[in-house]
Amino acid sequence: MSIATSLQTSATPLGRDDLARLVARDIAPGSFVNLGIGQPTLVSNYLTAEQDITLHTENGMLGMGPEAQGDEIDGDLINAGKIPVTELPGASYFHHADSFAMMRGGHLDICVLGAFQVSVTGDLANWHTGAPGAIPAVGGAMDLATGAKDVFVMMTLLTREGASKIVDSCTYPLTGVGCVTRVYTDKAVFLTGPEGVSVRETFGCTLEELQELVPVPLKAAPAGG
Amino acid sequence: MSIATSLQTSATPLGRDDLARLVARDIAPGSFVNLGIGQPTLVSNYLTAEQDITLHTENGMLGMGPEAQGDEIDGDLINAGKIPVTELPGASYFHHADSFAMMRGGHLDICVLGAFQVSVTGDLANWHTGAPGAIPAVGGAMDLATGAKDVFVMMTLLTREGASKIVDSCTYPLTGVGCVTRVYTDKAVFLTGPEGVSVRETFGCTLEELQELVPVPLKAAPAGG
Amino acid sequence: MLTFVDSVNEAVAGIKDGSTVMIGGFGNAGQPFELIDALMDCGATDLTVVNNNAGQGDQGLALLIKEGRVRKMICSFPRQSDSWHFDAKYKAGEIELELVPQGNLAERIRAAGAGIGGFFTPTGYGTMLAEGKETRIIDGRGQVFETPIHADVALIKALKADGKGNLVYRKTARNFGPIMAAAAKQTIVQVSEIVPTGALDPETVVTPGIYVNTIVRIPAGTTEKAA
Amino acid sequence: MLTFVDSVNEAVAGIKDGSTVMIGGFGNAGQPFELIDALMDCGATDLTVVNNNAGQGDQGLALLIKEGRVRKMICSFPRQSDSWHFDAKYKAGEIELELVPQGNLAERIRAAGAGIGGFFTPTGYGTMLAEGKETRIIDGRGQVFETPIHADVALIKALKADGKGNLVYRKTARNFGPIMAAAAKQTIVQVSEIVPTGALDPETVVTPGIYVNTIVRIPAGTTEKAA
Repeated sequence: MSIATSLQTSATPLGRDDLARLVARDIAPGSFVNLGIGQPTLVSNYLTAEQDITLHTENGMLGMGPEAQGDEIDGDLINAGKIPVTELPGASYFHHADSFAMMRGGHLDICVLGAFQVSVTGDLANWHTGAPGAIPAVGGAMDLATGAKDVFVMMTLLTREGASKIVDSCTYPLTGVGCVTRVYTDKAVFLTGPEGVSVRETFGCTLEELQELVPVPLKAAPAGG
Repeated sequence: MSIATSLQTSATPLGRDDLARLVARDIAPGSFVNLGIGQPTLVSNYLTAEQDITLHTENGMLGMGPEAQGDEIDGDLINAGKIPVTELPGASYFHHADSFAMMRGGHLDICVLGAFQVSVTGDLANWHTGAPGAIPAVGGAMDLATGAKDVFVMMTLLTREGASKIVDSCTYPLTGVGCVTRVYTDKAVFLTGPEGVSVRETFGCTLEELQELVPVPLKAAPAGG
Repeated sequence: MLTFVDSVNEAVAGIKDGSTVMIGGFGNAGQPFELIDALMDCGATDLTVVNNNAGQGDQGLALLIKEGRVRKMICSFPRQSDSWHFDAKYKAGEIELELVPQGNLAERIRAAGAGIGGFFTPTGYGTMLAEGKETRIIDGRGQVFETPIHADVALIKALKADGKGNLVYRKTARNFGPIMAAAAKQTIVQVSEIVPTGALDPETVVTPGIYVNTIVRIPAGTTEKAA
Repeated sequence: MLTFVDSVNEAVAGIKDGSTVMIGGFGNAGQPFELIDALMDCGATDLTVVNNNAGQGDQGLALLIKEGRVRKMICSFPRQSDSWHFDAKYKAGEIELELVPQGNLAERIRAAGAGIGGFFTPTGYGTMLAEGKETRIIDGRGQVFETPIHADVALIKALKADGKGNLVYRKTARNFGPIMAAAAKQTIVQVSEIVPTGALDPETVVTPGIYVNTIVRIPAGTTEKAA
């Protein structure tokens, strides 16, 4: 499998910020993007003005700017994570049904979400551990998962216990079926979908080394994937 | 049937304007009203400022004013009959789905429509003669018929051929089932609904004389109906 | 990707034969006359057209119908005093008609833009327009199942656009514009004015730029001919 | 009939035990804190509350829950770092939870206001939140049948109202306000400012007055305590 070596684009695993930079680089110019809450919001730090990306927040805004600082903080202007943000020129506000219609109607090019698990065919589990007694909370995750044209996941490849989050079939309760198209992890970028999983690049490991960590058969993605 | 005499409130049948005046008088203060197209729009001429009625037009406006005259005419400001109208203080504009959501969601107090036939239980036929070769056109009639809290009909009691338009069961294609609550005609005001038809008042005829024109059993409505 | 073009012909150049085309407007208000004329000129045929009406007089949509370019009309009110071209085609069996109550037309277009697979509504229940459709009783009311109306292209008219494609409309010319913009794969807008990004108050944007693909400016006044 | 009242207590006085109450807001933005406090004071109990969350900290909705006044929550995101009152009631089996994806929550509220009897959506298909619900495949996609959420009362916050009850909002504080106003039989609004009829541009009204029943003014600034 000599192709494996050529997949490696970094000598070390990627940190959260490097991963965010990579996702940002992969977003096509002019895209409309939702970055969910938590880790994926780091991506906004690496979007360039040239990319002209418009950010959507599901609580009713297009054209969201960076996190608000100091005097910019306005309790009426927050993102889906309830963090004060700013407004860019060309922004617009709309109510919750219009905002989710935008997501659910397939108008967003990309959403970026965290995950507990992603299956080889792109099933996503990111809302509920299913643990007895756990109080479930779903927010907008299911709408984003089924609504965006492309669903990117950002996560560490392994749990703290060392288990792969790329799985043959999710054991956690699903957020959406067959919805994830790409998974960005610290050790590799995976493409998922109806044809199963493939690896676009690896970070600090070869495909063979990656295969030892992941319990499903891996193959290199075709160039340009 | 001595009660019949007391029903008569006019010595002669009512003309279109008198009928419009009567409908206007019966609209409760503060109501939101849609007057459809054609004859019912005459009602707006008789609404008083004290009534504080807000008119809705289904092409996307609340707070419609009188027909535009002279310099007021603006091609971007028309009613459902495509006639230039004016805007009153406190008006608002919205798109077609929001406008019909307002109607269909039961928020309008009254709509006033014309009709070919109304059945004793309030079935309405006003959109299609069903004649072979006729090109059907429905517009917003079915939405108004099913959406408003009260549906009033304004029509002549008889066709040109002398047939009653109040019928046991509509022979023309229906617009809505059991939706009409009152029918204002030149000869009488009828109440319709699940309990059947009754007569609130007559114009230029007694209930007995009215009964001769209408092929369904009539009774006087309870006072206050 | 949003593009600003210099002519209506350029704006509609990508419309293919067999497309479903939504056309905004109610009466003359909000009708994109120039874009319809350009659709006429561009030659696309075998079209399904979604509009409240089915053309009036000898212009615009009526001409498209006269020339046999419209295979099917989806509308609420085809029959008007001056809908002679539609009437003739319809009576000759040369055009298909899907007659839709106006509120169902609006809600079905909205459903397409909002990703709704279908919905139940009381409108039309018990009438011939519900014949053959699924019905059910919900909370004691008869309701009819209606499906979304998607389109390949929407041709609409707005008052102003900014550099991000955000749109505002004018009075009752708003009508079908916002929902058609969201329901079509490709939304082409003629506006009276293009303003700098940032010039529209974000609170008052009616159609966010995400729903807009192509913008062409037709200065106000030049569009009055058809009114 | 629209009424302007002088106090939040007067505004909520008609709310009955057993009511379904929608409460606007997403995070603190758009939350009608004063109206929620008044609901607490008025004593109404056995409530079903519709809100995106299930209360935070020791105030507002969280207090209502703590005091056992909420029989059932319909929300998308009950669990938060400071949702301890809900958490305790839930674990004790003393509150019912209907967990709804946020987009379904919004669309179901919108459906209630729009007279839609129910709709199919891909959201939640194949997940435990669709268990027991009707599903069908539409255009190759699995979809779930969802029903409208109606309410007896909506408590919302807007920026300004005019004399006709027309409302405008501010930035992301708009969120659930407009759809809740349309979905409830009785809509009670706290605003920062009441302006004369005619002072709002008809193009920019977000909630037309037809959806509003009761208005109370809470001057801006006084509402900041909870932020």
